[in-house]
Amino acid sequence: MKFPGTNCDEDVRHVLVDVFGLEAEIVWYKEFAVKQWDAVILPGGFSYGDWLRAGAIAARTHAVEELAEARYLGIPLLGICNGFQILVEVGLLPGALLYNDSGRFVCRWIRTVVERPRGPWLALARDGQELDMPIAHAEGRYYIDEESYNSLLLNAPVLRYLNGFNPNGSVHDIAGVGTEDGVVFGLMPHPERASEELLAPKMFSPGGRVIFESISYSLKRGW
Amino acid sequence: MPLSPEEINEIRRVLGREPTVEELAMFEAQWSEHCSYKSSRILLRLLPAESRYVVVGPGRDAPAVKLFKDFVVVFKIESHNHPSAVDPYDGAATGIGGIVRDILTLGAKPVALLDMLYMGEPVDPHANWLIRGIVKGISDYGNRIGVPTVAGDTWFDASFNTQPLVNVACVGVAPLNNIVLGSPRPGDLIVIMGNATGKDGLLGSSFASKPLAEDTDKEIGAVQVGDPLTEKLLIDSLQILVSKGLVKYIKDLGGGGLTTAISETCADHGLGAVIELDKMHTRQKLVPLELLVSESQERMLIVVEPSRLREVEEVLTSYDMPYSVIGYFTEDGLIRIFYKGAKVAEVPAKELARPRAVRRASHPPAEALKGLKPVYSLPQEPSYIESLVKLLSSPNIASKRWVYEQYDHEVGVRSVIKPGLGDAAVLRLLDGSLRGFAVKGDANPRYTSIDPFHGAANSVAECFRNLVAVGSKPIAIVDELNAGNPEKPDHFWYFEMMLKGVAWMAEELGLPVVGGKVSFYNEDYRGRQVKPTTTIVGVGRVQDVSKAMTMDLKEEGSAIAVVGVTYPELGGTEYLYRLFGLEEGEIPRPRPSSELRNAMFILKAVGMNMLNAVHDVGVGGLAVALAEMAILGNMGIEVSVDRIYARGVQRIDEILFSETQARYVVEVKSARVEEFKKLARRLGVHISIIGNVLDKPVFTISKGSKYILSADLSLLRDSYNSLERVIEGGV
Amino acid sequence: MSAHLVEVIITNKSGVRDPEGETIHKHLILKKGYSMVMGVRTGKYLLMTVSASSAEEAIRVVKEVCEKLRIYNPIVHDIEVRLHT
Amino acid sequence: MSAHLVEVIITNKSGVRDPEGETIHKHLILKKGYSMVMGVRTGKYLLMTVSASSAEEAIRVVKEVCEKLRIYNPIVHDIEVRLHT
Ligand SMILES: Nc1ncnc2c1ncn2[C@@H]1O[C@H](COP(=O)(O)OP(=O)(O)O)[C@@H](O)[C@H]1O
Ligand SMILES: [Mg+2]
Repeated sequence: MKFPGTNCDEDVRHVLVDVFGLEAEIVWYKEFAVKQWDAVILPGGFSYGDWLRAGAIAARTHAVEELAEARYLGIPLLGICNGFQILVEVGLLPGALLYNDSGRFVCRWIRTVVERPRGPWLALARDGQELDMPIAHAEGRYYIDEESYNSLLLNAPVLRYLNGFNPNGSVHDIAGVGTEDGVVFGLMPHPERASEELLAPKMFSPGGRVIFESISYSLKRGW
Repeated sequence: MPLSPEEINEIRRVLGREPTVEELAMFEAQWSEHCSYKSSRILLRLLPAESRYVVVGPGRDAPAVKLFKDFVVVFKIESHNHPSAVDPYDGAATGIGGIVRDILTLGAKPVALLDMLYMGEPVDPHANWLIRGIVKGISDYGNRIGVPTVAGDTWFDASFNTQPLVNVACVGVAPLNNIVLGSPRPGDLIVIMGNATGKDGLLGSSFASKPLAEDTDKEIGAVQVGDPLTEKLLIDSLQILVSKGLVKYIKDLGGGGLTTAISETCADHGLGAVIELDKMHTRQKLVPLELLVSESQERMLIVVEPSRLREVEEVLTSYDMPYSVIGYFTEDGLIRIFYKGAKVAEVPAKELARPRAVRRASHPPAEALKGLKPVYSLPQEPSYIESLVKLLSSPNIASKRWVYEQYDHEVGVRSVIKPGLGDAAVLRLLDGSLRGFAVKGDANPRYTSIDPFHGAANSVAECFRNLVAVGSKPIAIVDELNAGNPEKPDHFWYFEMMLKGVAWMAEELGLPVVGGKVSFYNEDYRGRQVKPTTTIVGVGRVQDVSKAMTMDLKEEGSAIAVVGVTYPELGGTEYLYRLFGLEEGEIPRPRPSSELRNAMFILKAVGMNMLNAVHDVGVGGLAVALAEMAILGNMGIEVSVDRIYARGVQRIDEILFSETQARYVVEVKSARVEEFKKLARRLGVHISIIGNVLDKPVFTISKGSKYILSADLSLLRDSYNSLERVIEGGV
Repeated sequence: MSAHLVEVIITNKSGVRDPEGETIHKHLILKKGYSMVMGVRTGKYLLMTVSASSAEEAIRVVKEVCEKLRIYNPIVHDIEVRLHT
Repeated sequence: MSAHLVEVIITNKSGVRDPEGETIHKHLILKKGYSMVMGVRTGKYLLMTVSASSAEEAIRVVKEVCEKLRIYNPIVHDIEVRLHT
């Protein structure tokens, strides 16, 4: 799903189509209709310039409001970076994403670890598997109050920055969170930038692959 | 800059009558230095611009060069020095916006940005504020439009404390058959798309064509706020219009606004135009004069055949892109401007677009002699470790991570070699092949201020070497000449010498200068010029991006070799400045034939897969190059100075810190050393195998049987990573 | 109907950190010796021009806009809506 | 000495564009039908706690801090410094 200012749409399509052989299309938000799709990805970028708050304006569009229906139908939803910010803003995922601790945009490779993988996006990931990916964001500091954390995330799939890799001050080192069934998942790192060996710097490996392999596997098995 | 009395007479002659106020404003905007190149045009003809790869040379908004037989790169450089001095955040941001729109004019897809920043010292509070603002401006704009900022150059010097140089470049790619090379024809429609025109940016070009006013507060009209969201929509909707073949010709509205866009398009194609100003979509009520010269950002002019207008409108509407159809082209070469039915201007396009060139007086100031002064009596050599640590922590050498991590350098999934690890960035085309290109920008303000001719030549050579070091074949460059006041002969001399230096070296290296930009009046309100600076951005061809080279050491036991001869050339070096406070002396000599020979050798060795790492030797000399390779690879080294091939040196610091050109340091796979030597002999290249890579974190240099420098890698790394501390904690 | 200027101020809730404010305070203000400044909080400011029959009505509209369109995020933000004077 | 709360509001000067405000207005507020909102301008908000002998003194200090430390850019921005009530 593409909004004014989305800029990772072509990257995600490249990875889905050219790297993993799936069928995928970029859909302009005005033309989006839930029922046509087996799975929906909200890619990264700066929808509406990140103005007001990252994801805040896109979250109020008709297209995103329709996603509540996708949720109802059990259609897998993935939000990457700005897509994650949108899912959080519209309330499909818990918490909030605040300005980085450093006050600056930051783009670098980091290492994360998966906990309680489950659902279509993490079907093939192992519990405790380490995933390397780059981040690139200014508003990625995940925030959730303790009570919600305990009630919503202790049993849900989460992605955490490995010790020493938290780039933004997120609470509990959270890099990504899902619904308890894992059908909706959102993360700040960019799996599409970490799906080809060629793009991974020497000390890192392309950790985003498992997400696309998982959705491919899940869809083929008729998710 | 207001028109001179001679220019006003010239206008009367052209029109055969008194000009209207609108006509005067049009001439003033178009004949400004920024738009017309009147002071530089004659000299710019010295630059070699031809090669068999050039598809579109200088003259259009951006040049196009064949990267492969079916693919072109479109790239261009731009400065936003004056706006960035008064409003660093928006000034730098709108610089990015402007350069991207140049690339859009050929219908190419922008895939990379570069920023070459020459700024004040981080410890100076005002300079520090400028530094943060400039980098944040580039970050916020570049990131939002989804074009990765993949490379650049950063330099800090007190002469830029109040007037920084903000040079930005953009690279676009397109299949050869897709670029928009058509010509407008009489009857074709003129459509303006993008932001509504407003009072913002009235006469920005004339602002850039004069010195900074002491009271910059009055320059409010020159303050422009970037709107990256609209820019992104421009990029996206133009890609669609181009892919559907709906536009014949594209031009950006930059300096000089509508006037420049119309007059240049008409003049280039022998056409005239009829424009109805009241059709323009505007942000507020504007008088005709304002509509003609406003430089509101994020606007483009497209030329559409009447029969395709409806399809164009559909695309623009679906992208929420405001537009207006404001007129059409005619055959007669006259630009006629109407406002609510009344004619407000009628001007011949050719004469408006091309004012008479001015020959400026030029002579060297006495200060220029400092570049001829040999460095013959230096104090005793300080300790080598102290020198190395001081150099690595010099903001000019230290890692620029604080800068480039603020930029999204990965969006587009093309960035194979990202900032920090290679001498140039390497991007793939993403067309299903492994083909790609390398790109880098370079300057050395100290060299060009001491010796503008040789300094500028060295900028070309350094850019060339950086492209070679990653394993690419350089194919073309663009240049940005940042100079002082052209009306002052001793400022203009620097400009003239820099330009001649670029022309000479480009010719020698066989690199066409396919485009460029000139920025004058880079002086503070007291009339002191900043260090005159020549920035070069070059593009190289990469056949297989998976074989591109980085500079980090990789394998224990492999050999370290220096390629090229070292001369005692300490004049103008970072060493001389950081250790002794001197900025003088003969700067390192440009050595074009060695550059060519050594580059050929490196490219062969890379092609034969002999090397693990390549790094060119630049600012800081050999010792710094070695340290960077060790720090980035997190591996130690053990080398000896005895074996370094050098001529005429008397002191060890001349070996370690000389910035002699045409040199590289390489890591040779241990099993390939003999082949490597043989290749060097065959190509007549001087190489010296000087030591080995270790797997423990120590950095040692010996002479004879003695260590002359031995350090823990962590100490060197700490110095190399000091820039963030200096900028964030410096105030 | 007349035009009213209504201010909206969005700040982080007291439990939610404000690194920007901390940085301005610590790295800029205190470093320059202004120790009488004891703390800095940052926020976002919006000024809306509203056509309404009265000031109260204008404020009511803005409050509604803020709630319904999530101009602020109640999970992390406090909001203040008031007439500009 | 007592603690005073001083507000600083930094907005673009009236001649200078504000794409953020324009976007919020056009793509959020008008799209959701609140056409009585005629315009939105955005700005930055700072709330400083200042220890000073009087409110006037606190305001003077904050004004000085904003000027001297370039908290805003006088070429682009308007600034308003006032007591928080
Ligand atoms: N302003 C900048 N923006 C982006 N990247 C930068 C900038 N300055 C330096 N870099 C990157 O940092 C690395 C080192 O740059 P530099 O010191 O200029 O190398 P060299 O000495 O080989 O020219 C390169 O990858 C370069 O592209
Ligand atoms: Mg280099």
